[in-house]
Amino acid sequence: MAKILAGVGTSHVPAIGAAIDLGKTQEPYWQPIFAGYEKSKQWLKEVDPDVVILVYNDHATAFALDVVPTFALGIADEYQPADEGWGPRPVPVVKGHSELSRHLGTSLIFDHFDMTIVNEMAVDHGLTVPLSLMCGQPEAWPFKVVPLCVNVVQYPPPTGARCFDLGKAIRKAVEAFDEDLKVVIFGTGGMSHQLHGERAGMINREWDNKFLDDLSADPQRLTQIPHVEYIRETGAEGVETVMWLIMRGALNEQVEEVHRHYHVPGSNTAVGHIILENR
Amino acid sequence: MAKILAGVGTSHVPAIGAAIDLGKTQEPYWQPIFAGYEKSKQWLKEVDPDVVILVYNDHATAFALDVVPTFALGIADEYQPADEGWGPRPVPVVKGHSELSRHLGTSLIFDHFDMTIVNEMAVDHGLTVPLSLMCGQPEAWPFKVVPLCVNVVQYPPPTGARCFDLGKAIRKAVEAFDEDLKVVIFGTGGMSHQLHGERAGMINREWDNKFLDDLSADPQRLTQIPHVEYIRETGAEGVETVMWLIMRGALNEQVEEVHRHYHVPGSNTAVGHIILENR
Amino acid sequence: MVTTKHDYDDIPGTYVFDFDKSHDGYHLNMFCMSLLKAENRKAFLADEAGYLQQFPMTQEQRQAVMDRDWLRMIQLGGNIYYTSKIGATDGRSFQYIAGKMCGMSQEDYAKMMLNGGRPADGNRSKSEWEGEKANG
Amino acid sequence: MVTTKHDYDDIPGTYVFDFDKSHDGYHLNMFCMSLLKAENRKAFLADEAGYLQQFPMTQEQRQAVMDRDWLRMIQLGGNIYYTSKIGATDGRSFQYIAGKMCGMSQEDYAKMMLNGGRPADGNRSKSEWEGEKANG
Ligand SMILES: [Fe+3]
Ligand SMILES: [Fe+3]
Repeated sequence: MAKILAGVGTSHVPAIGAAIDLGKTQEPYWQPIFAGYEKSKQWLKEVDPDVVILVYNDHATAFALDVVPTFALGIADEYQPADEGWGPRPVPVVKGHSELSRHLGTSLIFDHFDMTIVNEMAVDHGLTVPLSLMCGQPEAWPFKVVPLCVNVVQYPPPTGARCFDLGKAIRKAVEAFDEDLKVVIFGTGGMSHQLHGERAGMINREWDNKFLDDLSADPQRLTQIPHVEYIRETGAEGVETVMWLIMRGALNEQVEEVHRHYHVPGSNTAVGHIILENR
Repeated sequence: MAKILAGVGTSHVPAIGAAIDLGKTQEPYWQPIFAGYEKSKQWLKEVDPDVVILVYNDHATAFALDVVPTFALGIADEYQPADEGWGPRPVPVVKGHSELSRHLGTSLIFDHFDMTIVNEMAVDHGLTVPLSLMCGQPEAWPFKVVPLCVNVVQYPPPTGARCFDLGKAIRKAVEAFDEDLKVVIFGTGGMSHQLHGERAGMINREWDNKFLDDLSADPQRLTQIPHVEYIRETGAEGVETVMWLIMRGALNEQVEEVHRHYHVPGSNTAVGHIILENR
Repeated sequence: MVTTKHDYDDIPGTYVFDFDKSHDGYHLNMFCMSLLKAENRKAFLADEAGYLQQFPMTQEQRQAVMDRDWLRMIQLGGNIYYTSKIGATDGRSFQYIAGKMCGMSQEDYAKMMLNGGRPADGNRSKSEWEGEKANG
Repeated sequence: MVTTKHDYDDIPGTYVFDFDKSHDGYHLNMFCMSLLKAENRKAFLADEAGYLQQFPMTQEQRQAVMDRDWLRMIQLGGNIYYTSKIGATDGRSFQYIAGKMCGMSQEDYAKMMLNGGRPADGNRSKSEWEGEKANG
């Protein structure tokens, strides 16, 4: 039987990907960000998952405004790193676990989640930066990926409660999958960021850290945070942190926080990161 | 306040569109099909809706297999009739009610329906044939349209229960819209059809008519019909009749059947049609 | 490859287009989708084998297309809403294709439909078909 | 046009990209999307006004693009993930655009970020901004 062992929350700032690709990780600006992922890389090597379910959002790359799915689940055998305007990132192709994806898609639709099913899609920094942060620069990614792409660009994104429930349904589906697989789920995006308007650059360290605290202490509170609070307190684009609740919903009620990292700035945003193990 | 007055169920066979466009409606093969819509055209003129919410499916036209949304809601100002391979149907452009659509989209996402939002989309026979059947060949369609496109091509479609609940959420949203609008909702597609394989051409008149009976008599039973029963009893593509349950869910518990029409064959399928008024 | 059992496996002469079929037939169906454009239809008819090489389909799928083996296309992951675009390119009616898939001439198929279609009785499960043909 | 009130209307310096904004900014944003391709970036830079004519945007939107008025683009329905593609086409960093939108030089903006970013205190509601500038 497949089993979800742990959840990872992490920002997916594009500039972090550029810093890695250009070999700048030891520069003074970037070093403190990457230092916070050293333990995580080791941890992930030890857990050695077969599959990562990677919750992220696309940033005007694979999807434009013509068709905007709330939840898009990839069921392909592989996903090419996208050309976001200056050539694709020099990272390995992302191998899918199509059988698990198809099983998830069927199970979720019967559980009344109105999934958009994607047979072919390029993946942008939202998906590949978390892989780089957690795995470094390997020849090939050390696990297969099930991409779950969430709309957080065109308001309204799904509510926190809906995201949490989707996580629960994902867990149920994974546990019904008839193959021994070690699965880790990533929730990505956030934390504080306002990327536009006269309020650009807003950061709310206190709010972000309370959110990180309550991922283990009181996730139910987090599911009740309305979008307007994310926007007001952490910036308009900070609402994408809602994706972490899909990750959290897929874990046990009780989890252990085994690592946390928080740093400002990562370009225009706060960089937040957490690892939660089921116990 | 906007209000849903009635629901219409109808097949959307492409050959019916061709028969209209080629002026064949009085030919012996087609005449009995169109005769069943004479009363309907009159009825619709009398109801004179401002907006029709048109539930249909796309048939490998606007959507292919790369990205398959379960529920796609159009929020555009207009929708062009699609070129399905032999030029667009010679019918008027479909004018949207963008404000109502946007209101519906927001309300549905907050009500935990994971809508795909569509800003631009061509509409195929699934949407335009019901318009032709119900309105004939006017210079311009006499109402605005909110298109709701449902995946029934790639299994699994949404369940009947989910469709019914979506109908209820649509009704709630319509009734909260701050403008006096008369709204009618169409559920289209079906009834019996198996379009592929060695069992092509299967028709189940008895099952179809029981379904039509229970739209007013026992809609709850219909919401519990599993996909396998639609497929077994009415043909693999007959499962698209599930879309009628979105229409039914948007109506009162008690409805009056004011018209029914059933004819075999319409090309490869049964042609079913019903009009239900709220009371 | 995990082989899942489905509640619809027992239905005869029916190939439910689920995610497994969609996965296997993806490039075959996307080839069909390309035929929505007139210039592609022309290019396909002018050089079928060459045109099909653009799509990473299996050779078996390409052969089924060139043979116009409508049933085989479905068995190999084709979806009828897609494969019927090949029929349209050939100028064939949908009833022609439907007839071919169930081993009937277009005339016999059309007659069956005029007589009320293929009955559900006798066509609900594979056991009803064992040793006999589809009940038309 | 129905004007709806939103719970986020009171947040200062913030243009929530809701369906109304998305509707009004659709063609502006789809123009930006076209800049993902190198040949389109080249064509745009070679003849901005001509290139923009391909897209059914408002003249005001076209002018905001040609003026590189980053804040105005947002006010006219642009989304930052889209309009930043114009910045990338110009070879400008994201921080340059961000600074422009809040009336700061790139250097000052970068310094603000290094010092922990713009605080939430004083920037939560429009009433806090009345009569004064954004609290940076
Ligand atoms: Fe993001
Ligand atoms: Fe249909």
